[in-house]
Amino acid sequence: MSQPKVPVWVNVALIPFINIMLAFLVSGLVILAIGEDPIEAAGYLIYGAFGYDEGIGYTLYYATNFIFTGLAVSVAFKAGLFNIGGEGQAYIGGLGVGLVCLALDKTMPFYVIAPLAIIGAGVFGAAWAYIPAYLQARRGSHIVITTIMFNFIASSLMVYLIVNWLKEDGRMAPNSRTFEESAWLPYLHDFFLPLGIDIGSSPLNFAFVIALVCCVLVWGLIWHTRWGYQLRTLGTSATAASYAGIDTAKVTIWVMLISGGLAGFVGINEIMGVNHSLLLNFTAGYGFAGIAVSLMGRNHPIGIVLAAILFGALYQGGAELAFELPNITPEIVVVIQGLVILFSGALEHMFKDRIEGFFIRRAVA
Amino acid sequence: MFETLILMLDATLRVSTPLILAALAGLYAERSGIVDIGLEGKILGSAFAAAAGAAVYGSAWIGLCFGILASVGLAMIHGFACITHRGDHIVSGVAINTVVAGLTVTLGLDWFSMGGQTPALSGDARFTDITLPFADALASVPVIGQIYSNLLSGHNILVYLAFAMVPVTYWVIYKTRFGLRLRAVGENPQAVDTAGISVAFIRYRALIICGILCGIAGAYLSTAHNAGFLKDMSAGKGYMALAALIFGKWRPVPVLLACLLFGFLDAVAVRLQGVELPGIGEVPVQAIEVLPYVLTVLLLAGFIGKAVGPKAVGRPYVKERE
Amino acid sequence: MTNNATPYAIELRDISKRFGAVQANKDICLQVEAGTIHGIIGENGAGKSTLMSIIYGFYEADTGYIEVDSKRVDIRTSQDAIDSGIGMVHQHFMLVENFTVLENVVLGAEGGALLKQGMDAARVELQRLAQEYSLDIDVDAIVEELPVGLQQRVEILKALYRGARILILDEPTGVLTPQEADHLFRILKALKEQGVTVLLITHKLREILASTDNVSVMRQGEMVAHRETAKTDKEELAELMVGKKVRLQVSKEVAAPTETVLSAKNLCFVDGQGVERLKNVSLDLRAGEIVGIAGVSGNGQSELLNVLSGITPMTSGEIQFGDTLINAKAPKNAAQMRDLKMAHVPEDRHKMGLVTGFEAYEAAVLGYHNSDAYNGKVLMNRKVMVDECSRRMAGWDVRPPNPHLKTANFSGGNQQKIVIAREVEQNPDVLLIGQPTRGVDIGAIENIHEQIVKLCVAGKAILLVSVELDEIMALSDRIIVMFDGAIVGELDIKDADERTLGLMMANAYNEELSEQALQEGESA
Amino acid sequence: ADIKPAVVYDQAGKFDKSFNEGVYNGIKRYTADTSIQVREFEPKNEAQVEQGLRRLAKRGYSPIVAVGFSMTSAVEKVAKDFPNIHFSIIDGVIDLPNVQSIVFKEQEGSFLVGALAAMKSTTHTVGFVGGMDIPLIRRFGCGYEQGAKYITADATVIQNMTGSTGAAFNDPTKGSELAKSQFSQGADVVFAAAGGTGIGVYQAAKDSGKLAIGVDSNQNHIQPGTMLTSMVKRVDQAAYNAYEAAQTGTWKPGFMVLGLAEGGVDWALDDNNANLITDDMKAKMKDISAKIVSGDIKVHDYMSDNTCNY
Ligand SMILES: Nc1ncnc2c1ncn2[C@@H]1O[C@H](COP(=O)(O)OP(=O)(O)OP(=O)(O)O)[C@@H](O)[C@H]1O
Ligand SMILES: Nc1ncnc2c1ncn2[C@@H]1O[C@H](COP(=O)(O)OP(=O)(O)OP(=O)(O)O)[C@@H](O)[C@H]1O
Ligand SMILES: [Mg+2]
Ligand SMILES: [Mg+2]
Repeated sequence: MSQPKVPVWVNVALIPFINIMLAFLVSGLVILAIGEDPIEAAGYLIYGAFGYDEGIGYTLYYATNFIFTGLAVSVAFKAGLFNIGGEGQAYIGGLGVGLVCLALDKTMPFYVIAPLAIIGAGVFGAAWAYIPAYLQARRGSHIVITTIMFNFIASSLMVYLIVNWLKEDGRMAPNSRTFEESAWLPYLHDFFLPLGIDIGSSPLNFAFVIALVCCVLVWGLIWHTRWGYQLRTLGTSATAASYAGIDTAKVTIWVMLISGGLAGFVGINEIMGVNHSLLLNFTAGYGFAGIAVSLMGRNHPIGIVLAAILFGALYQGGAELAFELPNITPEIVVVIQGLVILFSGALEHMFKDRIEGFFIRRAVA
Repeated sequence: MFETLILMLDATLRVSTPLILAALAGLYAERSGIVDIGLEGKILGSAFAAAAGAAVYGSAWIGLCFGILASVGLAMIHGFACITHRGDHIVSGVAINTVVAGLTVTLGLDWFSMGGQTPALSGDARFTDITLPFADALASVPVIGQIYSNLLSGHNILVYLAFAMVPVTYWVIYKTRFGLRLRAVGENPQAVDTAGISVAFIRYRALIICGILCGIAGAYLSTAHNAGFLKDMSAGKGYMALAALIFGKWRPVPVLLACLLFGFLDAVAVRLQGVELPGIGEVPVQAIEVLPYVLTVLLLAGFIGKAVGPKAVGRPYVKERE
Repeated sequence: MTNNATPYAIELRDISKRFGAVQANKDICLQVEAGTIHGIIGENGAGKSTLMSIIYGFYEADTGYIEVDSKRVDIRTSQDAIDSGIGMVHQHFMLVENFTVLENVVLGAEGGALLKQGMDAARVELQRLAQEYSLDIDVDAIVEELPVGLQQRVEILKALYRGARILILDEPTGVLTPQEADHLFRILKALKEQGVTVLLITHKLREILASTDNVSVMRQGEMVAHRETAKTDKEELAELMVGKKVRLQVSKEVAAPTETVLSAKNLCFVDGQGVERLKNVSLDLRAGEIVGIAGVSGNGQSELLNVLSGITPMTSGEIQFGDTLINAKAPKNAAQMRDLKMAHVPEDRHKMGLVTGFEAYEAAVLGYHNSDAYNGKVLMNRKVMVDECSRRMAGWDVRPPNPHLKTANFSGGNQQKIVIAREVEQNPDVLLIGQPTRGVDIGAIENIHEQIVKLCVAGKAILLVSVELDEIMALSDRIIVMFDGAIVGELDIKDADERTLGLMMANAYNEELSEQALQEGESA
Repeated sequence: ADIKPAVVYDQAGKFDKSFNEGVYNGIKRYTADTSIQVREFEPKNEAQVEQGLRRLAKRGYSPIVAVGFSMTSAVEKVAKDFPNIHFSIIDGVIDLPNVQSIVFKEQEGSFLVGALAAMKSTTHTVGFVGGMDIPLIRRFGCGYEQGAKYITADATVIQNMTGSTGAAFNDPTKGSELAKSQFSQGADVVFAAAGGTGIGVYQAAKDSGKLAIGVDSNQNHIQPGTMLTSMVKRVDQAAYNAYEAAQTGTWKPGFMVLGLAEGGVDWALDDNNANLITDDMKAKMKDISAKIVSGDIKVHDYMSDNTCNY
């Protein structure tokens, strides 16, 4: 019996659209409840995110983080693993970047530091994912719980390291010293200005390009290599994987290494691209937002880029909104983010089943 | 030395109270097969609602009711997603935590214009400490009297409630019809369904209990332990309760012990800040802070015992595949 | 109870049920006389379990209604069914494994908000039932520690404890030895004498003929015939079941096996729970023969296949495969075994043989995905995979021949062909085949059987595992019987008959032999 | 002149009951006095600090008051890009021609409240609960200790820091636990220099019947009867002055160090704590104040050498 098929656009476009609209609708109600006009709010939000060069720059800068964490969550998800530890992996990834920059910025030129810092981000992020991955693969401990625990451990570790070892003497804020410019990732506006293109001054930097490259690499990896084949097999059926002679423990571990590495790349954007020093809490929830991004983006790199831009727009537009309407805090964006996770993740079947049912019935009739 | 110990244990009781409540809440949920990573969000939501209610109506009890209502409401959203719509439990929990983190601040700012905080509570708007009978009279009796009057007496009612919930939970889980069904539904929901019992109804009831307990935990934070709501005031307590739940292997008494251990570590960490220990030197507070998480990971990895949860936990109960 | 206006205990009227695109039951009508044993037969997937689950309130019918004792009843939940005196023993047991027998029995019938009284009362009642129907059991035993036969007993007790007057048994003998099955049928007879109506679902014609009063036949979701058991026979029922005349025998030459290609010695396997699943299993496979493994499912056959194919590492023992020696110290995983030219058609194609989310061409390289043929330096060569898949689909008559269709969307037989084609086309020396025709419709069965025979003729060594004795007997040259993880007997096909195999499967053959010898000695 | 003033609070938000709220009060007062609206911005993360500053600068807001040391690097960057906009940073030091850096001699105010605490203490033990463990907060602690010892030479001063991150300024639960632990060690007056964490300290003091000292703003009203006094740091005044100076054209860049003499720090006496303070104490305080202003009492600044050796 071949089953009647649901048109592709339903799954790829219609259902995510309905979910996000629902999230917006409920957020609109919240805004209404606090006595502001949702339409006006949406106007500020859209203007802030896309209305001017600098705004777009900020949107894409935030999107860079979301691409990294979104990819991180989705790579693991493709292999059937829920990596909820992106936050901690990003944090430790930033440590990797920071250590490389602090060690080399005085002595080495940019083209030596940059690749090493990128490797540092990946290796540190991956290392932080390795332990939960190892424990899941070899000792059967549940990766969701262990990665949550590792988020807390990462945050304590970073406090300890930064406060006790890396903080610059005499500085109040718990930051390392600011890196020399040789360890700064170029801003895109600095890159474009000599070409006669003014894109406004924003933190958007070269990490965005790295993020896009990662998307292509992840896409190729998942759908066009034997490793991708193995991880997709494992993600759909663990028994089929062991039948196929796939070393599931090994796949689990390296998938988590890739996932952790991708999350760690947030450090490139934040530490090397924007803050130019190692500081506390620069991950600011991007790791958790990665869950929403990968859900929205249906675990496909293109979807993830789009979802990341959407979330970047929410962050940037949300700041603009809070700036224009002081009654609204930027936390409204966190509410929207949560609602997106709720509707397109937890409640995905609510509409999906009905809509698909509708199309199946139409196909049958 | 003995007095210090008493005071440390006294602090332990205060700090572990929300953990105990939340971990027991998680116990009901997970024993029924629902993973509840949203404990954190429920605590936070209830802390906010309780403080808001107490601030507006000037009564801690009214605040408590608000807190419980908010928390049960969140639990019902979790149920709606996970039970009715077979959603992923983890995703639903993350969603709830995220929404609450944003919503409490947004509403708080609008209602109280204090940057997301609630007004400071005082008087009847807070749960105040209760002195047990004869506590003052016995205070001078060495050891026993000190334990009684300094350690056991002088907590607010929610602390006693939390500890009372442990035997109550034990009784409910192991000695009642509801408990039998609850345990069964977390192990094999099909068996329960074919025995003529509604899986969904049991799970919803478990989540309501979970909501109530988290509600009390949240109200404790904002109206008893503290005097008002602060943004993100749950500060990971929900996750730590989850860790305690696993550490206690989903059984009431071991869970209590795990909570006390974690609470004790917290109380120690507060007091060890910057203190030189003889022979060890200064222990970084962070090292003590992470101990509960590290211990739980070690347990999960099977290095100290083995944690095996209810068999059907986290798996949506699907009767008909469409 | 009203006096018997009609003698029917239960009547179904126009019951229909659809799961998504599958019409599992269509306009089903059925009348079951009170106090009889009524059989329902049908192939895998005919809709038997679905229908029974509707009676038991587990599923709700889309249309139609049910009458119990001539009164229309509204059964929406299992509780409604229980209230109407219906009990059911499910195909897959519905027991809470880490509960005691007593807890399982009282679950849902606790008799009060507190457990104590209910449990005490149940203890007494279970004792009574045990005596009445010879259903002895230790009520304080933990269910997962009981053998399957006893677990089934718990299910029956559960139903009786709830006062079931109508008892549904869904394929109760699938997990039992013929001798255990006989015991079950004796119990059913006793129940019938007490006035209980029994609905017995199976696809084993033998059991139907031996123990039922009436029989109904289902095919593809429809009820196609009702017969009085006494007035029908095996051939008629088989034909009704599959809708055409079936040839129960495969035409097969006597094998001419040549050299030994695989030889396993003292294989042992202990699972994660510390249970010994394989006990000193030794066997040889020779080129050009089919060796059948018979046994009730769950007696180590799956583990044997998994160990031989490298999916699970053995605990001890060794396998000599061609020039390679494999043992616990030098294990080979499934991929390495494939490299040594071993192919494996797994028992469960959904969970193992295929990845249901993959397109056919992807599933068609499962296990061989690392082979140079499908890979460039870094990327996989999609074109090669698709072309090869198309070619195989044409050769094996897979329908529809679309390499881009999701594997989930092929029918069972076609899925099985995709799996068998994949394994066979690698030209292996040894082929392990588990349950080749499970869930496959009859047309495809013939086809698959022919292909297996062809391979044997082509000189492959084939190990066939099946719970269908008929299949084993039709295909094998040699039959090995497994019980409780060990080999308990081996027969050449010309010495094999159902009775002997049945006794061996229950590990009762040797006892019977010695008993016979004893009797003979006495009489002499 | 017409000015477009603005303020950027730090991440604790303008209702932290102490530091930011002090600035907020100054701004409220300024708006009430001049009916000039001040544009306020509360950032939620690192990136938004800089973004907010930039946005305000772009729209021509000046002067922009930045609240707190954590804003230093962001202000530095943005000030470089907008040389025509005036920035005033409180508690931070930036050497740029368009930035005014306002810092306080917290040690002097802390000395005063330390002295008062010691006068009030019956156990000769007083406590100090700091927020985040940074030199700035140690400066409070050091001054406090010095003040206490000035009155009672053998006084015990128990010092605890809440933590080592920004969160330490907003953790009342921990504040209350620390206070309780200090009470159990005999302290009967506790000074909290810990932002929002102080709320928990004051609550604990009230619950245990001890005394507490507030910080930054006048916090005497939070727990009347429990609050012995507050070490006021006139950040409100600093903000007020910055706007006022800009309005009158007298705003100038450079460092401003506000001590007791300049009215930048003080101890608070109002109705809420009047009956805790005897006339004798008042007189003594007055005397100490005068001595500090005159230089007879030299209060050690922790940050001058990162030690508390006086
Ligand atoms: N819960 C379900 N969701 C979707 N489809 C189902 C479900 N249960 C059964 N089916 C489908 O309905 C059809 C009838 O299945 P059913 O289990 O009733 O067959 P059966 O006769 O009991 O077969 P078997 O002999 O294998 O037990 C099959 O095609 C099956 O795949
Ligand atoms: N240097 C000054 N320049 C202008 N006005 C001043 C100055 N010092 C005090 N004032 C005025 O005197 C009034 C009383 O000052 P006081 O210290 O009581 O402030 P307050 O309203 O209690 O603030 P807070 O709540 O921060 O303590 C203030 O409202 C202020 O307008
Ligand atoms: Mg069936
Ligand atoms: Mg005042």
